[in-house]
Amino acid sequence: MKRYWILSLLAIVLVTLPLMTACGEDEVETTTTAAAVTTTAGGATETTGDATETTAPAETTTTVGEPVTLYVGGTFALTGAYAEDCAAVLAGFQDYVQYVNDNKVIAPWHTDWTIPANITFELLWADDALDPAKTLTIYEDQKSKGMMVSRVSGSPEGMALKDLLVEDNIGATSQSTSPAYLQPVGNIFTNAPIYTDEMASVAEWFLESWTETRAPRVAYLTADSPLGRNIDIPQMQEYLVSLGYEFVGAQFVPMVPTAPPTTQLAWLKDNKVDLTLGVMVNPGSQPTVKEAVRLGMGVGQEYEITFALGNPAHLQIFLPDMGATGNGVVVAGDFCAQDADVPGIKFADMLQDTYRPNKKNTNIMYLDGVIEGMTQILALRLAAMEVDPAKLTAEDVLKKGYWQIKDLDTGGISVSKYTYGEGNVQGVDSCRIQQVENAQIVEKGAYPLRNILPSEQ
Amino acid sequence: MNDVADKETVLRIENVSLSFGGVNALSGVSLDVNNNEILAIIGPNGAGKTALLNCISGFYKPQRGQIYFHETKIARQRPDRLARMGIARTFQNIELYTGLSTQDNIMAARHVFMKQNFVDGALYYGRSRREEIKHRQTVEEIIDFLEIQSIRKQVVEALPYGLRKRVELGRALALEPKVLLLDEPMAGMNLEEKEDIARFILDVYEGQGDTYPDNPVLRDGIRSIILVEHDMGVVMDIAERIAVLNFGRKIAEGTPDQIKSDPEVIEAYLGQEA
Amino acid sequence: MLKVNNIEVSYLGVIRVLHGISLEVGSGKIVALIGANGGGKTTTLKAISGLLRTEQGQIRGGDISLADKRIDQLGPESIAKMGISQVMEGRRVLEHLTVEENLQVGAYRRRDRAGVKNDLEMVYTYFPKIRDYRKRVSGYLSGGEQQMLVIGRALMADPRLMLLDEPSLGLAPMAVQEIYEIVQRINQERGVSLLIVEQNVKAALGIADYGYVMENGRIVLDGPAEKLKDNEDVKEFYMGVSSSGVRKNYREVKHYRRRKRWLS
Amino acid sequence: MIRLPSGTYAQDYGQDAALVRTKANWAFLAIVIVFVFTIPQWASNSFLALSTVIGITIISAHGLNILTGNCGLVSLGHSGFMMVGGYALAILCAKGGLPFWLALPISGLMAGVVGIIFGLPSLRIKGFYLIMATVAAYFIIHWLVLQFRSLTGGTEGLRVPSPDLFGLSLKDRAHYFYFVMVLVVIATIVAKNILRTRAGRAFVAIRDNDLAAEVMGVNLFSYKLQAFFIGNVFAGIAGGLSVQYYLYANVEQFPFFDSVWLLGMLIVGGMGSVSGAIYGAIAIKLLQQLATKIGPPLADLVNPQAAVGLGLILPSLAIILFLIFAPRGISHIWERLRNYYQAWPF
Amino acid sequence: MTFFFQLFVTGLALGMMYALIAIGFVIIFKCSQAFNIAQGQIVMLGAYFGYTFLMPLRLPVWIAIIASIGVGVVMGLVIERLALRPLLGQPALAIVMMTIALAGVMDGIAIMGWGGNYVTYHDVLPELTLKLGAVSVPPSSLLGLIVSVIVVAILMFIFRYTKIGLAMRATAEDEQVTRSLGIKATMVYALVWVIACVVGVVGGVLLGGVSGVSPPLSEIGLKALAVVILGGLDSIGGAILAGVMLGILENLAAGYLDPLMPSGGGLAGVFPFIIMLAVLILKPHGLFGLKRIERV
Repeated sequence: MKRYWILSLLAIVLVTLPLMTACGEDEVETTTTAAAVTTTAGGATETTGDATETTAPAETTTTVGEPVTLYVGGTFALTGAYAEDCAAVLAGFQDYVQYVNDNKVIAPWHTDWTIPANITFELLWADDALDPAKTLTIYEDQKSKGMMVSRVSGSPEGMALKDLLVEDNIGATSQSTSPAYLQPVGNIFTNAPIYTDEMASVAEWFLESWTETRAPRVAYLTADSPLGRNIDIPQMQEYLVSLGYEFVGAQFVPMVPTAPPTTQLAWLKDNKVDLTLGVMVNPGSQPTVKEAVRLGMGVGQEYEITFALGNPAHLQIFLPDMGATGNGVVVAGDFCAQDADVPGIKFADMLQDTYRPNKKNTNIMYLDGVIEGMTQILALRLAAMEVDPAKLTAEDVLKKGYWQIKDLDTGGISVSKYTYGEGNVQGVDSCRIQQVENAQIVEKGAYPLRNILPSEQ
Repeated sequence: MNDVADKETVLRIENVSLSFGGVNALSGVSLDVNNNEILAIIGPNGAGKTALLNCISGFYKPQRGQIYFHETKIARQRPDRLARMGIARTFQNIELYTGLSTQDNIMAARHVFMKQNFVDGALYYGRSRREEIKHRQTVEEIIDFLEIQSIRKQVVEALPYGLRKRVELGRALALEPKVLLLDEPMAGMNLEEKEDIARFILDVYEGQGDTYPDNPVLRDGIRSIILVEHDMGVVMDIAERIAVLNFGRKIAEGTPDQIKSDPEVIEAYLGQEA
Repeated sequence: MLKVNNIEVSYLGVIRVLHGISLEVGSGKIVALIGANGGGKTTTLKAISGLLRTEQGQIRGGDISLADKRIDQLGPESIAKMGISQVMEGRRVLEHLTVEENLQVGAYRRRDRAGVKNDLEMVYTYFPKIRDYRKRVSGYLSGGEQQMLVIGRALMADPRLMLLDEPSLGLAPMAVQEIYEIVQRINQERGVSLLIVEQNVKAALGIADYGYVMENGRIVLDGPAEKLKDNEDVKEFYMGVSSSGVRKNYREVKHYRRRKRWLS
Repeated sequence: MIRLPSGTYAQDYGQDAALVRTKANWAFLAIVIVFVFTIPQWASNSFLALSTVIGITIISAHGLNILTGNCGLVSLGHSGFMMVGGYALAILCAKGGLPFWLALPISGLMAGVVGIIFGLPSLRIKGFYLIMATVAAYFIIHWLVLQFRSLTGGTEGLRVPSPDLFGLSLKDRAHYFYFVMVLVVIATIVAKNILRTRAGRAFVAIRDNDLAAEVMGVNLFSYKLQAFFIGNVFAGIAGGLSVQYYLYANVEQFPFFDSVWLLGMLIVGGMGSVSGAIYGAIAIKLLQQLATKIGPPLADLVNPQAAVGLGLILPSLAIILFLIFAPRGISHIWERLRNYYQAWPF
Repeated sequence: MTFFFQLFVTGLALGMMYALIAIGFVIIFKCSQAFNIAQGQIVMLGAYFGYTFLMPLRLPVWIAIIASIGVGVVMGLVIERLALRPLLGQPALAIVMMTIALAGVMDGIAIMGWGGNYVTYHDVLPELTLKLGAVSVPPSSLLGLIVSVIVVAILMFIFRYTKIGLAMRATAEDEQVTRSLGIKATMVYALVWVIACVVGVVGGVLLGGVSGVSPPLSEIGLKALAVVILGGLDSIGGAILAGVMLGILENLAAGYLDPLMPSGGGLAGVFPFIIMLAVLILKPHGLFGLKRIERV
């Protein structure tokens, strides 16, 4: 009997503990939000845990209104193939929010875009584990805490939230560029060109240096995942053909390969393909590219072929591991090289030096965290200038914030300046092409987005 | 006790042969099982007794030969179909529904008589409830007959061997069979338990008449029983007829007295003592 | 040699199956343990061989000793090492191993290669039938042959004491006779002590020196085999012979049964 | 076996077979139902969302319990069959324009039919072989969904219109919750009653001893397929409900590991017990929720992904502990406790 | 034709990898009737350890391999002692569930310990290149092939010709009997898990070298399970044959059928399962499995 008592106790604890955390959150908001990584203004307003009407003495004399805490953040997928990327995004978010709280300005190059001293930002985040069900719970949770902007981590999660976001009038940022966000247009604001447009840019760039008289042969070599399969649509094929390409077919590589994709590469060779287009062939793309080189395939190899990838197969991830093996690989995207000489990169380096001096995050997606944070805070700032910050609603932030964002400069991180508006959730208008040459990232230029998959207006 | 009147053939086994992996388990066995008799099948281990039972109950599909139940060909039929035709059996190594109680084990056998369809059952309204109660009545009578009332709600897994054998017999009875196949019902029992089982077998065979007026099988008895058993005492006492198998062949068939004195049987099976 | 002293055994900490069993097996003797089913005979054997532990059983009192060394606290492996070999009920051959491999498993603990080789020959001499099948997968042997194989396997461990659990179970009368003859020979020629648990009282007492009768977890009667064979109660309840000396007919068993119980 | 408090006697076989016997039972049931159906009144939105998800999971777990707990056919493909139901509903509603109330049962039936197809090998194969056949079923379904892009939207997934029940909009989260809970109650009653039907007895017979079942006249083939059908109808309805809840169908909504958690729920709750399926679903879902809750502080200590690791480890550990210490699950513990209390003060 | 041979050779190498992982399952199943679903996770953790030894710690390759074997031994002992031994004598389903739960725990550990990140160690393992005409054999696969052959040879020897091998086979048949004959069953079980974990970890180190490591790497375990089922649960030879067969067929399917599929294929991922299901319907015990000797 004793054993059963212990067991039942165990069972009761197992059941009640989460139950308590689950239903008690409205009442014990201070503690739970405090648990969520608080990035409050240095020293001054430690009591930010309280939701809206904190009566803690505002220390700064320049305060115009009551101190207000505004929440940014959203969900992050810290598991699966994107775990590392999302962790970097999170780091970027954390550092950027802290910077804004410390400096009350959007960015060093946007010093005129200041933040009222009474506003502090706090980051809310949770891991959705790439699970739409979880995303939904987290979303409700964050909404109940008063979050007026959000972010989504991936396409299925975004799709699960899309209608809710419209219904709740909440605008969300996302680095994920699902075409589905564009038709019908919702409230998910993306900051990267969608993959089809990136591939179109690559195709245009490739034609510029095509000297032979025959039509170049193009094929997809892409990840066997929702992300990778995004480009496999009729409009893309039509566009390639219209440019003068001969379309050969598609090859899909498992996201986690258990063997080098020799089969797929052999197929390309067999079909005399000149250019491949794809998204994130595999994480970092190394197994594929390395095997290609071994098979004598690539730029300047015995079998001449160009591998092109779309963001987020950033060359930066790929380069340290591959070095010269990766020579000739092309990536289309919007972010500059991590060592580029632009204000945005310097800003990011400064953030890292200031806020995580000993554990610098080297993933390029750190930049995305900074940019997404910047977009969210700018939206909040714009809205807060129109409406009393204490009475701000999500709808205000959407209509008076997001929709009014014009020419947000990312300090050169992104090739274009972001402009959003009603019915325009795609912030960028051009796409950057980079190529590996001598183990270095070389910029090849920017190409306007072709909107292969036009958004419904 | 024995109506000598009608000795109609119930089960006719014709020239049945069965082999697995090159080993002949049965070769050309023919045997008639009649109404109003207890037929015993004996023989050394591995002689094919269980294999024959398995052919009759549909577990093994004999390569050659045919088995007729009345006039129906039943060799190579599915076991469950045979069960519904009226052939029930018990196993050498008790095969009960280990996780269920005695009552549920026997109730499970009433399965074939239940008429309710799925929707009825899912809602459990009037008809299926009445039906359930009717079957419970039958099950209770069997429990009563086998004197296992005290273990009605006990899970069979934990029951002693002898009682489990009895539950298995009860379950076979609940099927209301016309032919009952018993595979070594007394193996591993002591004298007293053997006596009990022997009594139950005889009672089942004879029928209990008015003691259980509503239960056809207990009332009228099962008039054809096939018994595979090693205990010669039991076999000689309660069987009307005995068939002897050796190396998959039938080497003798006859009354207990004939078998007892058959030299081939003595040499192959009984040895000097019997 | 083996002394079981007043042991109590329970399963799962609750169900008591043995209530103070004491018995003794002399060196080179054959002892039969007979009694009703579920009476605890097999449990007694398992308590001796240590296999009880693998079935959540527990010795709660008393002790067991082999040649004055206590063994009731040891695991089955160590007990086997001390020279007790159990032949479990139900002919448990290692089905997919060949006959010879089965026998070699029996000799697993032994280090003397020559001895093992000799004993292999010896087993084949006792059981000439299985010699012909030495390379055959044992699962395909007949029941009698399997029983011979498991006895042979136990013999390969070169035991001082063998525990046989129902060697006649489910075997044809001929096979029973054959096995009992060989068991007796093994006892006489190799001096192995034997403790035999049997339902087949006639066969067991036929070769035993001494016998114990067990009921409901208690020893209710014991004595030299010759004497037990003549005991009226044993005759009536275990051998089916009525007091007049004639075997009872199963057909004559009445619906109400006269039950005599020792101790109850 | 339900043990009753002393003093409760069955007067006839009908009473003996009744599900709810005592006043205390009724009272307890009433409390639970009142508690559940007032959740939208007092609970936070996120708790409401969690409760809805738990409700959907319970329906699915009932299905797996019929298949695995009652019929003994272990399935690791259950989330695949949920996927079938989910996509069936999405296609019927989005492409076929069928009303929700009609599409939901059809999606259940679709999943059931697909279940039958993948159940076909079950007559000849058992145990591990069958487990792997169901794993194969999951991956094949997953692959097919991605292949038939024109129908399923491929990796993009499929958007579903807002649910509408005879003109009553279920878009409101609270309304949808009520709807799900009503279905949970129905599913529970059906699951409980199935056990007493002809089919239910056949299932249990097959689970405990398929050999004997066959000799007792149970048509193994037919009943195994029936088990696959019924179990997967539950899965299909759960899948449909979850798609309708997110207004979106995507393969990533039905990950392979969900099948594992569903089996885990049966272990933790008590294999073969209807109430066990409920306890198990609640326990595992709450544990996962707990992992998400304590993730952020842990993130600072370990790494940002810690919550995910914990989300895997906590429920797995619960399953391991239950397997070792209480293999019959919460429902058994609960029963023991109740008996203990009923026998008090003895 | 070159295309065909290229597919064939790549498939062969992949198949050997499957076989290597499958052997881990077979060993455990053969001796303790436990169906270890976590074998893929053992491989994945092995790859992570391989990474840790080779990259951050910069150990020489051979020391890293030995260290990995050490990890495998410890892993095997811990799993057997803490998770499997308490379940001795429980029904098969309980053991399956245990290994499934172990898979969850191990996935969790990989995420907690390494952040679930995708990590690589490309140029560390020795490169062996082999070219057969126009067909080239992937170097990492060649290494896998060699290691697989060695491991299989060692295991075959142990099983056939050693006493401990006999003990393992005997325990596989009937634990109680072997215990009563003086064989320590718990020792056999521990040994079996150790062997399986070592095989898994070594396989993981090799595999990680090919493709990098991230938690989903464990999914290869499910494919290897299909191999095991196909080969018959308890046949090492069957696992190898089935592994090679599936590897080749999977590759050929991806090469020739994928382009015909409505949505680009991706057949490689499911093909082993499709074949497995088809074979199961025709031959319920796999292609090479022992048919259990059944006596009703």
